[in-house]
This record gives sequence, C-alpha cells and structure tokens, in this order.
Amino acid sequence: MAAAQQSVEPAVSVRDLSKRFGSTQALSAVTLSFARGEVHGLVGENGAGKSTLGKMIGGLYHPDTGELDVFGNRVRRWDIKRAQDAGVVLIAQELCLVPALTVAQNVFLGRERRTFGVLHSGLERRYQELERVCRFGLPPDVPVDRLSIADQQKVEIMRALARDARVIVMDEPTSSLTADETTRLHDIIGWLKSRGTTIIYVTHFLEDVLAHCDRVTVMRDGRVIRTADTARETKASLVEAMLGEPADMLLPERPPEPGGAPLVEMRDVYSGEAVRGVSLTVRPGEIVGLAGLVGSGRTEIARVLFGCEPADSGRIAFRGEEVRAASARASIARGMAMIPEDRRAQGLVLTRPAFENVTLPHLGGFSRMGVLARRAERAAVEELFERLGVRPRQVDGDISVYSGGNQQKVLFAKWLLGRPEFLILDEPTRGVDVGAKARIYQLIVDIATSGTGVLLISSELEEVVGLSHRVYLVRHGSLIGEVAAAETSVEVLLQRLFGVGDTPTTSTPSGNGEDQ
Amino acid sequence: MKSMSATPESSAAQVLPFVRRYAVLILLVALFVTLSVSTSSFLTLTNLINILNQNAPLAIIAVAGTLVVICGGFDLSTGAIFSVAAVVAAWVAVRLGNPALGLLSAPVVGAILGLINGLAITRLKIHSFLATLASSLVYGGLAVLITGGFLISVDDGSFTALGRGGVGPVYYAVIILGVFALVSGFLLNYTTFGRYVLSVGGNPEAAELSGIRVDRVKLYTFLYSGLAAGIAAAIGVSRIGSGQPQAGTGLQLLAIAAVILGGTSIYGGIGAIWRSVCGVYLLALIDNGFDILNANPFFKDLTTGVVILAAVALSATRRGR
Amino acid sequence: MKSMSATPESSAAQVLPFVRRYAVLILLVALFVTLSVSTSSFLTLTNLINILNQNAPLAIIAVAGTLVVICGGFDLSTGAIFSVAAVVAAWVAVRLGNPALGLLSAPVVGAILGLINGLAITRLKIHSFLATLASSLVYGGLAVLITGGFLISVDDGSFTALGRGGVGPVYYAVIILGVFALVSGFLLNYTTFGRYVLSVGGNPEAAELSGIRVDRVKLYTFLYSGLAAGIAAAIGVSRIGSGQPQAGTGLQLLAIAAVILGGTSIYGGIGAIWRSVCGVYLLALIDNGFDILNANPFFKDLTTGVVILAAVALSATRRGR
Amino acid sequence: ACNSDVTGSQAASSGAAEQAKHTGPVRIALLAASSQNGFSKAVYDGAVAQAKKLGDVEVTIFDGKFDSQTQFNQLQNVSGQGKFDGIVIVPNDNVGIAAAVPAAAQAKIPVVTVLFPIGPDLTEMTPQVPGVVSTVASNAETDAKAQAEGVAAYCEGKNPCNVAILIGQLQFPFDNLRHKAYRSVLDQHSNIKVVATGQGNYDRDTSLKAMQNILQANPKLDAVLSNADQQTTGAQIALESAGLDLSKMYVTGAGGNTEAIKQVRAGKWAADLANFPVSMGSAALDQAVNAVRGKPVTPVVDANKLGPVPVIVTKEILDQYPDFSGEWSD
Ligand SMILES: Nc1ncnc2c1ncn2[C@@H]1O[C@H](COP(=O)(O)OP(=O)(O)OP(=O)(O)O)[C@@H](O)[C@H]1O
Ligand SMILES: Nc1ncnc2c1ncn2[C@@H]1O[C@H](COP(=O)(O)OP(=O)(O)OP(=O)(O)O)[C@@H](O)[C@H]1O
Ligand SMILES: O[C@@H]1[C@@H](O)[C@@H](O)CO[C@H]1O
Ligand SMILES: [Mg+2]
Ligand SMILES: [Mg+2]
Repeated sequence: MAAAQQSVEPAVSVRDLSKRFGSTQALSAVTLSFARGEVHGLVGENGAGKSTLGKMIGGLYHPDTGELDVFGNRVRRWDIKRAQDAGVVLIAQELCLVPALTVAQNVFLGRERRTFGVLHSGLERRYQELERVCRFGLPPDVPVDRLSIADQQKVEIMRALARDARVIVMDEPTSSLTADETTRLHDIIGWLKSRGTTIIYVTHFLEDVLAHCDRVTVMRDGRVIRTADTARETKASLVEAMLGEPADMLLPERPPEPGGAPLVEMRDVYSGEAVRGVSLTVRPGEIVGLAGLVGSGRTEIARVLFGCEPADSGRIAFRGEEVRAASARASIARGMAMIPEDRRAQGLVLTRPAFENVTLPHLGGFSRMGVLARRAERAAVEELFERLGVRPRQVDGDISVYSGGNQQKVLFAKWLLGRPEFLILDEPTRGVDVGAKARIYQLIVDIATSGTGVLLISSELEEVVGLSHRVYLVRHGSLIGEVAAAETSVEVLLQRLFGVGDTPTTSTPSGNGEDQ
Repeated sequence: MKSMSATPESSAAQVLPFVRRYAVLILLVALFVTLSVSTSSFLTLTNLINILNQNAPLAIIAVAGTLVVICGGFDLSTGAIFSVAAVVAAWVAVRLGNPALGLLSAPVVGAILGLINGLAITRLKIHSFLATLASSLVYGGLAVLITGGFLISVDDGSFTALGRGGVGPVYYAVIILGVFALVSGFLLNYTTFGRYVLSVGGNPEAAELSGIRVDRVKLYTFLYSGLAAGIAAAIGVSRIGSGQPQAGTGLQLLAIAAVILGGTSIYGGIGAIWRSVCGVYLLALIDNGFDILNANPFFKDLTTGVVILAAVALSATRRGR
Repeated sequence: MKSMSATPESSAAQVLPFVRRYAVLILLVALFVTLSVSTSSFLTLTNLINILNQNAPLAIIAVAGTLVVICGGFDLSTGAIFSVAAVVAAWVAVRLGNPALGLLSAPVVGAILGLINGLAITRLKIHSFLATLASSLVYGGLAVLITGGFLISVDDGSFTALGRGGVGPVYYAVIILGVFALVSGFLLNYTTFGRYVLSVGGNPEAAELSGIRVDRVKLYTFLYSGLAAGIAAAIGVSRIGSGQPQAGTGLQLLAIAAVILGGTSIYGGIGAIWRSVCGVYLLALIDNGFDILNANPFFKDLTTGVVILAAVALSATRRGR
Repeated sequence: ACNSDVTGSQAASSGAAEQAKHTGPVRIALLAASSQNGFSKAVYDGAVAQAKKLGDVEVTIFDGKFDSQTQFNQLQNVSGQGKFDGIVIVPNDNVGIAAAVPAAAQAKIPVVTVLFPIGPDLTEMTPQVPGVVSTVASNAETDAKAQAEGVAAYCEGKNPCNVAILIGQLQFPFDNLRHKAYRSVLDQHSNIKVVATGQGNYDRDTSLKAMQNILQANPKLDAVLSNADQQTTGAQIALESAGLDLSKMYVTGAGGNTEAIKQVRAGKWAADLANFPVSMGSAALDQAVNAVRGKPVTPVVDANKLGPVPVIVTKEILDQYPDFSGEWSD
C-alpha cells in the first residue's frame, strides 16, 4: 500500500476488527486505516460488511474483538456521543430523522446553542450559514416528514456537516439523489477535504469512487480484499475484486419493441399539488421510464396510478377499462404490482421472516379455505431466492438485518412471485451492489420480454435510458415531454429536465419549497 | 441500540438467547417448582385444577387479546364487555326463562360490542387505546343501566352447570380455554388471517401496499377479542350464578399485563398465544402461592411487581438494529 | 394512507384542519357553554375555582405525563407514587411532628421513585408500560406496608393549609398547577431538554445518531413524572388531612387518558402541555356537570365515554404518509 | 334471633365430626373484603384478639381486593386445601360468593359471614346458603331507615328541608339497598327535598369533590346523609371550607369510626350509625370456632347489639359513654 499520507498518524485506524451477528460473521479481522484529509472509498457486494464497519467507527456498534484508534488514541468506551465529541460522524445508510421536527431542528439536533439548557434563538441564521456551503435549497422550517426521501437524505448530509466533523462516514449518501444533487455532494466533499476532513465514502457507484476518492478499499464477505490508490483501479478491476470474478458490466439488451393496445393509460390526471395533468401509456412488454429531478413528482404519479392516492380528476384505465374506486388492493387484483421507494417503511414487514414478506400478497394462492400451505410457500420462495441470489439464502431469515441490497432483492421476489401484468418500480436498484444490479436489470428485461408492462422510476438516468423503450420527462408534477430512449442520452435528458439554457449546477427547490 | 457482546464461543452467549426467549416459561416453571417444594398443598390435583379453572376466563380474554396486541392494537374494553355480556346473559336467563339462551347470548353480545369497537377504530380512524377506553366507559354504563344497579341472580342448575361442572375432574371452563387457545394459535400460525394480523402489526403500510385490507384485519381482531370476553363472561356469570355490572372490572388490565408479560411486543408484529397463557398463569401462581403459603397479603402486590420486573428484565432483548 | 382531498377552496377544507387540531379545546368550550346555559350554578366564581382546585393534582400529574408520553413512554405508576408520597408525608408529619417537612418529603419521595422507574427502564431495557405496571404494584405494596393498612391522620392546620388554603380566592393548588404547567411548557418548547424529549419520542434512533443520550432523556422524563406525582400527593394529602395507601388508586389511568384525550400522540414525538390540561378539565367538567345538575350518576360513565369518543373522532387526522 | 337453626346445627355437627379426627389448633381463614380497608382490618384485629383469648386458634387473612371474583377464588382455594378448619368472610358481594360456599360445605368447613348475609336476600339474616353457619351482621335496610329517620326528625317544621345524599357506589347491591331505604323514608315527607345524590366511593377525596360541586347548585343545604364515615369526613372538609357551620345543620355518616365518634362528640355531626367491626370479628371467630369444635352455633348474631353503644349515636348518647371512641379508623 503505497500511500504518501501514511507518514502522519491516521485519522482512524482499525486492527483485527471482528463482528458476529448470530450466525453471520459480518466482519473478520479487518485491519484498515484512513488518513487525515483523504476521501476513502469503501466498496463491496451487498452484505460485505461496509455498513457494519462504518457503524463501528461511528460508535453505533461495538466490535467483538479488535481495536479502534482515532487520531492516535486507542478507543475504549465508544458510543455515538463520544464519537461525535471526538469529531467522528456517521451518515447512516437508512434514513433516520425525527419526523415532527423541522429541517433546521433536525440538522442541529444535539448541537443546539443554549445557556443553562435554554435554547438560543438564531437557528435560522446558523442554518443559512450551513446552506451557503450546501446550497440544497431546503425549507428550514418544514417538518421533515413532509419531505421526499431525497430531501431527507440532504437533511442527513447537512446534519453531519453541522457537527464540524473531522471524520465523516457516509454510507451510501447518494442512493436517492439525482445526478445534480450528487454533484453538489461531491463539491461538498471536495470542500471538506480541502479543510482536512477525512471522508469514508461507502457507495455502489464505482464511477463516483474512481472520480472522487483518493484511495479505495474493496471488501468481500467481511474481509478486506485490498486497499489501493484509486488511480490504479478501474471499474472492471474493482468489480472483479468485489465479486471474486470478472463480470459483465453491460446493460442487457432491451426487450423487443412492444406492440398492441396500451395496458395502462393515465389521461389528464390531477392529484393534490404533486400530480398536475399527467397523461401516459404503457403497453404490454414495454418498459417506460419516468425521468425527473428530485421531488418532481414521479413517486406521486406512481402512487396515484397504483391507487394509494386518490386522483382528483382525470381518467386511469387498465386494459382499456376505466379504473374506479382505486386502491392498492384493487390494483393488485387487476395484476398490478409496485415496489415502493422506501423499502423499510413501505415495503417490508421487518418483524416477519423473509419468505413471509415474499408471499404476503399471494397468500390466496398458498392456502385453501384460509389455511396456509407452508411447505409450498417456502418452496416457491426458495426457488426465487436462488434465482435472484438473495443472501443469506435461508428463506426464514430475519429480514431486518439483511443488507440493504438483499432487502431490495426480497422485495423483487415478492412481486415476481405474482407474475404481474404491470409492474411499477420506484428506485428498484437503490442500494444494490453492481453484481445484483446486473441481475436486477436482467430481471427487468426478462419480465418485460414475457409481456409485462413496466413503469421504471430511477434517479440513475443511465438505468432509465439504458433499459426503457420510452422515457417521459417529469417536472413539477407534469410531463414535459417524451423521448424514445434509443435516440437519447443521459446528457440530453438532463438538459431537458433542467430546461434549455439552465446549467445543471443550480439546485432547483423543485416546487416543494413553495408548496409548503 | 448498543450491543455489548460476549465472546461468541462462551456458553453464556448460547444460553442467554434461550433464556430471553423463554423467560416467561422459565419463571413459570421456577415458581411451580418452588411452590411444589415449599408446601404440600400446592401440588395436589384439586389445587392445580382450581388454578386452571379459576383463571380460565381471564386466559380466554388474554388469548384473544394477543391477536389484538400483535395487530398493533389495545383492547381496554374487555372488562366492560365481560360485564355487559354477563348481565345480558343473566337477564335473558331470568326474563325469558331460558338459561341456555342466556349463556349463548353472552358470546353474541361480546362479538357485537367488539365489532362496534372495531368499527369505531377503523371508520373514525382513532387509536384503539383511546377508543376502547371510551367504549369501556360506555359499555360499563350500559351494564349498570341494564341492571338498574341490582344484580340479577339466576338460580338454575342448567345455568350454573357451564361454570361449575365439567367432564370428570376437568372443568368445562378449562376445556373451553384449551380449545380456544388451540384455535387461536392455529389461526395465528396456520391461516392467512393470522399472517395478516402479524403483517399489519409489523408494518401496516407495507401490508396495505401488499393488498391487505388493513382495516378489516384490525376490525376482526377486535371482534374476536369481544367474542372472547363474551365467552369468558358466559363462564363467569354461570359460575357465580348472577349478573353484576361490576363483574368484569379490571379484567382488561390483567389480560393486557399477561399478554405483555408473556413477551408479545407492545409495538405489534411479534408474539404468541402460549406466551399469554403463561403470563396469565404466572400471575395466577403468585396469587395462589400467597393464598396457600398463608403469606402476608401486604406483600403480595410487592411480590407480583418484582416477579413481573424479573420476567421482563430477563426477556428484554436489547434492540440492536 | 388515503387522504381524500376536498377542493382546496371549499370552506370545509379550511375549517377541518382547525377543528382537528383544536378538538379538545373546542369540546371543552362547547361543554362549558352548555353547562353555563343549563344551570345558573355553573358559571360562578366559586364553582370554577372549585373545578380548577379539585383537579389540580391530577392535572399536575398529566402535565408531567405529557413529557413521558411525548418521549415515547407510559407511566402507569403515578397513582402508586402518589400513594407512597402521601403516606410518607403524613407519616413524617405525625411521627417527626413536622408538618412542613412532611409536605416537603412528598415531592422528594416522588422524584426518587420516578428515578427508580427511569433506571429500571433504561438499565434493564424494558418497556415503560410494563416496568411501571410492575413498579406500581411494588410501590402500592410499599404504601400499605408503611401504614400497616391504616390511614395516618394528620390534624394540623399547617399541614392542611397547602391543600385547603390559598391567596385570596385562588387556591395554592391552582397556583402550583399554573406554575408547574408553565415551567413544563417552557421546558418542552424552549430548552434542549424539551427538544431532546421530542426527538427521542419521534425517532429514538435518529436521536441516538445525533449524539443524544436517549436513555438519560427518558430517565429524566420519568423522574419528572414521579416528582409531579409527589407534588400532587402533597396537595392531596394536605387537603384530606390523612395519608392513605389507596389514595392514588386509578389516578395514573385518568392522567394518561387526559394526555391522550388532549391530542398528544400515543406514539410519542408530538404533543403539548396545554392539551393535557384541557383533557383533564374536559373530564372534570363532565363530573362537575353531573353533580350540579343532579343527573343520574348511572349515566356519567356513559357520557364520559361518548365525550371522549367525540373528542378523539374529531381530532383524528387520517395519517398521510 | 338466637334460636338455633337447622342449617346451622347441621353444619356444626358435621364440623364436629371432622373435629373428632383432628385435635390441635383450629385454623381459621379470614377472607377480608380488602386487606387495605380499615373496616376489614378491624374485623381481622377483632378475630385475632379473640383467637388469642381462646387459645389454640390461628387466624390467617386473605386480601379480597374489593373484587368478588378474587374472593370467589380464595374461598374455593381455602376450601380445597385442607389447611383450614373454618372460614370467616367479609364478602364483596352477596350472591356471587354464594356459589363458592358449597365447596366449603363439601369440605366440611363452616363459613361465618360478617357485615352482610350471603345469599340472594340482603335483608335476611338467617343463613340462606348451606355451609354458612352464622351471619354476624345487622339489617342494613332497617339501619339505613333509622339513619334517615334522624334526618326526617330534624327536618320537621323546615320547608323545604334540603338533603344531600352521599352513597358509596350505586352499582353495588349493598349500597343500592341502603339508597333505596333512605329514599323510602325521606320521600314520605313532602317538606324534604333530596336535592342531590353523589357517589362518594368510600373515599374522602371523591366525597370532598362531590360535595363541593353539590354545594354549587345547592348552597342552602340542611342535611347530609351518607352511608360511610369516610365520605362524611370528605364532605365535612367541603362544607367547612364553604363556610358552613356543621352544628347548624344535620350531618351524619355510618360506620362508627374514630373520626366519626370524635365529630359527633364535638357536636359537628348530628349522629352516626355505629358499627363495631372489632366486636364483629371476635363474635364471628367465636361462631366459627364453635362450629369447628362442634359446640352450639348462633346462626344470627345481631351486630348492632355487639357494641357498648346503641346503633345510632348522638352527642347526648355518647356523653353517657365517655370511653367509647369507635372501633376502627379508615
Ligand atoms: N444488526 C445485525 N444483526 C444481524 N446481522 C447483521 C446486522 N447488521 C448486519 N448484519 C449482517 O452482517 C452482514 C454485513 O452487513 P452490512 O450491512 O455491513 O453490509 P453492507 O456491506 O453494508 O451491505 P449493503 O451494500 O447491502 O449495504 C450482512 O450479512 C448482514 O445481514
Ligand atoms: N404526503 C405528502 N405530504 C406533503 N407533501 C408531499 C407528500 N408526498 C409527496 N409530497 C411532495 O410532493 C412532491 C413530489 O414528491 P415525489 O416523492 O413524488 O417526488 P419524486 O419525483 O419521486 O422524487 P424523489 O426522488 O424525491 O422520490 C415533493 O415535493 C414532495 O415533497
Ligand atoms: O362505613 C362503611 C359501612 O357503612 C359499611 O359499608 C362497611 O364499610 C364501611 O366503610
Ligand atoms: Mg450497507
Ligand atoms: Mg420518488
């Protein structure tokens, strides 16, 4: 490991760190150090142990064995508070904010200015100072439960920055950010680095690692495979190290151009403030992308289409028949399915084993007169898990401790089991590792090839462009255009989404600021 | 949040999860053994049968209450439902002169009142804690009104047979409890309804997005709980041979305490029927122990409190995430 | 899940959120007006002062209970703490012959028992619902043991002055409640402690991730709740001039009902002090109304239940996402 | 009332048959309505004192928690254990508990009830249920009427005479009976107006609240009639802090506890219905032990005749009994 920075004592170093959860060895004798002022990438498959390592550094978990040094001091009693007092801050992978508190209150939570415990006024001012660095354009006095996921993720980032950290562990901070937001974050990272802050950057976006990290560590099965200067790595070399074998990184071929009558149709649909006059169609076997900036209303469109939110006006038709009294239940009965964007809050029942999550919508088919056929249930799920490569493979695993990517795969399994005719995917690859991503892409293509219509929402425009037949552009809850994916590119899409002439560096508050 | 960890190999690490999981059972057995050893009057057939029999109505309510709690709810009205059902049963038996019809009316009344709870909770979208607190006041008032403050006494062997009779040495009440617990356990673990109850309690939003009629599932759990209170009331009123408006006072709290003591999560989504039955009988053994050891009753509440604390502390899993 | 939206312009859409938000206040005012119109004895200074005064101890407990509930907890032991504190106060006043010291000892005892609750909950990692249920049994047992089951009667003007006296027409109890509510409101809204209480109740993991000592915050809320029960006990014991082990029976449920009736979320994270005070006095008005209208007490529980249902149904916000 | 009764002698003789096998101490279970209740506690104290006097008798108290189901279970448990030879009970209800008495009868354990009879009729003192050998009580209806007569006498010539009633809890049959008895007397007098009926729940604080509220609607009260001393004490606090002079009205309670006797002596309460729980406890123990030992049992012990004072006490009467201070405190 030829790293020039190692001459000074590292910001954080761990030695022989191990951690076991039940039967899972999450970390095995990890030895690693993070230099001061470096941006250090941490990559690996889902379940490789990245988050576990990050949480130990951040004080959330305690190692079974091993040592942790922070700025040269051996850490004995370590918890979040002590970590933060020592300047080590964690942005956890799963969003974690206090719903009823405002943006500014969340950002400065635990760091309030006070005299004898009495709060000072001037939170706004402090917030504005921070905003000058971040330029996220969030409304400071809106409760965070009114924000979209992406905006919540920005709050998380600001909360870390508000702590004047010397070390920040960022666990997949960009998983719900669109390209421009990601760029903002990278600017911020650059600025932090210039001030000597150490960034431990966990992500599945290898391009980002290659572009913004000084060094990168690859993990697999709880072990460190190698640490190297990013300059000496390529995407392919990283993938090979992660998976233990070379992998094909190309997007699969698009399914054949579909024909036939529209499967799903929205005509001039309005709903609240977020959906304003949307008209779209999806044909059987067609993959239709929704591209838009953060908070543009893609999720809302999907929810209205699926029946979780009522439409105020307009018409929705499925197989040519108008849908009345929409509800999620009715949609599912019709053959629709949706993978929601927030897998923990909306997708999974974390208290139940994995296979029960998969079969939940399909119990009718696994029961007779209300009595379950549990063996058939498990067999069906076993087969699916095998196909999707869910890990751990046991179907009755405790889903609440699965790595994010594996949780996502379980959600996929849940809907694939029902062979839906129409599938809505809201951010289907968020938090998913490269290997699994490739598999999920293939899945999407297979599903469409078999005749299922797919509505694909993703903040990764490459995905939208690479997989879809057609892409609708969404802005402020309206569709501002439609393009054939084969004839466009990510750059063109971005340009159009921001409106011609706009430069993609200014963050647009995108409606939510004024709406609330 | 924090999970201080023992060495993985150590035997403590092997034993601890087991202890946590079966805390209520372990305590139950421990208390059973202690009592058996301390006094010869404990381990007699009559005493054991009495304990089972006396607490059967409470256990029936707790069994159904388990489904409510697992589904993320609370039923604070079971005591009041018990009272109304008991009073109606006695009223029907006396006024219509039909004891069998009287006893049958109790579960029916219970189910109806439970249904009303369920409707109030799901239609008005109010939390069950408060909804059933309110309905328990309403029902309690109703029970008083039905009797006009007097008790309705039923002097009829066929009316009291259910509560006082049995098959051989085994009381009907115990048999009913056994059947009810088995049916409930089956419902919870082997039917789609049970799966829905578990999922709705675990994550109502995910359940809704999976096409489950969340409101209907909730409603059924309250109906079931009301039904159970009605069955318990039939046994109770038959046993004492009189319908009294204050008959069910306090039952609801005991039932909920037993459910949670058993280890069913107060947050919903996790739990089991056998746990609640153990919870009921753990409390019952303490009571019985005090009675047969002639211990100073002043210490009984204190002891019960300490045992509950012990059970819960034992089973407390530190929530890692 | 579903949020049926009316046309934004419609006046219903304007009024509804207001009604939901201030449901408890609206009902309080409605009941106040109804009573004022129905009988001339209601709207008199003495009657209003009496209502305030009678329920001041309960309101004090509910005020502190609001912090507990907002922080995601439940304190079911306030009734028992009240009993112990009352009994100790009387004991000290009689045995040590020092009435003032007796009254002072009540809040101290309350705070200590609250602290013990807090420690049990945070150290043993057990849910407060069960922990305080258990501790309430232990404390209740303690109160009985202290008195040996009898009441300790204190015949001393300086002892009873706190509960019966006042400044001009305003009772001390009301003044204490006013100060306590203001201080608690200030704590909740203008201090870091209050902010932490809100955030721990809203999302304990997020609070932890922000470096907040979640356990410590919880512990303080239980200590505070115990302190409040002790203050309430000092007023109560002084008022009736005797310490009785069953003095606080049922207070805890009334206090929690008032908190939730006020609109503080049972899930934690959201709530306000004034809401709980309104909740207490809404219940108090029903009581008072029955007494001064000489209405049939058989209908009281029923009416209370219906009013609670109305309040909750009014304020029920359909949960959007 | 002292005639021997068929049921009683049967139980007694079967008790005697049992006793023939067991010599040694007589073990009595005392099932208190609640061990935290002063009245029950006094019954227990009386029983213990008497047991000491008799020698070779043990008394064990059980806490009925003011709950009929709990007490039902206790009666069943005690009967089934074979550890007790006799039972003294202060019941929480009269009908429900009757269903558990056969278990005792079967085990040949005599039951003595204190305060009110066991069985459907609260005014019938003769044991109504086989297994109950003796009732140590008084007729609550007659007692309540006597209390109300005092009020009526005071009201004579006053028109209107405003009366407030404080009753424990109307849903308890025992209280309901007394309330009806009050009304049956008071309603016969056209000058008497029952302006309010509050529930005092046997506790000072509830009664204090209720009385304060009642005073709002009825500032001119002439009499307060309560079925429990604890309630009257609570009412007194409210009346006095409203500036009323109790000696200028008619305030009465029931129970004969120390506070009540003190207030009657002081001229603040006009009268009190005196109960003698300690004496009742010792009388009940006597009967239970007699039954166990096969000695003659008195099926009905009139509780009102057990004390040194008449059942309704006034200042004048108490002046004749300077030593009586009440047998219990609440
Ligand atoms: N609290 C826990 N209890 C039990 N097992 C856990 C827990 N946390 C993590 N694990 C397991 O430890 C392993 C490592 O998980 P970790 O979350 O660190 O992976 P990761 O590299 O962050 O994956 P991803 O890219 O999907 O986020 C996984 O197998 C996971 O299931
Ligand atoms: N329940 C709600 N209450 C208030 N505002 C909401 C609600 N749901 C969504 N919004 C707002 O509606 C707008 C559209 O949000 P939506 O989640 O559909 O956007 P999106 O394009 O999917 O973006 P994202 O990438 O953030 O998911 C946002 O401004 C969001 O804040
Ligand atoms: O004073 C009451 C008596 O009237 C009787 O009801 C027994 O309990 C006492 O407290
Ligand atoms: Mg991770
Ligand atoms: Mg979205």
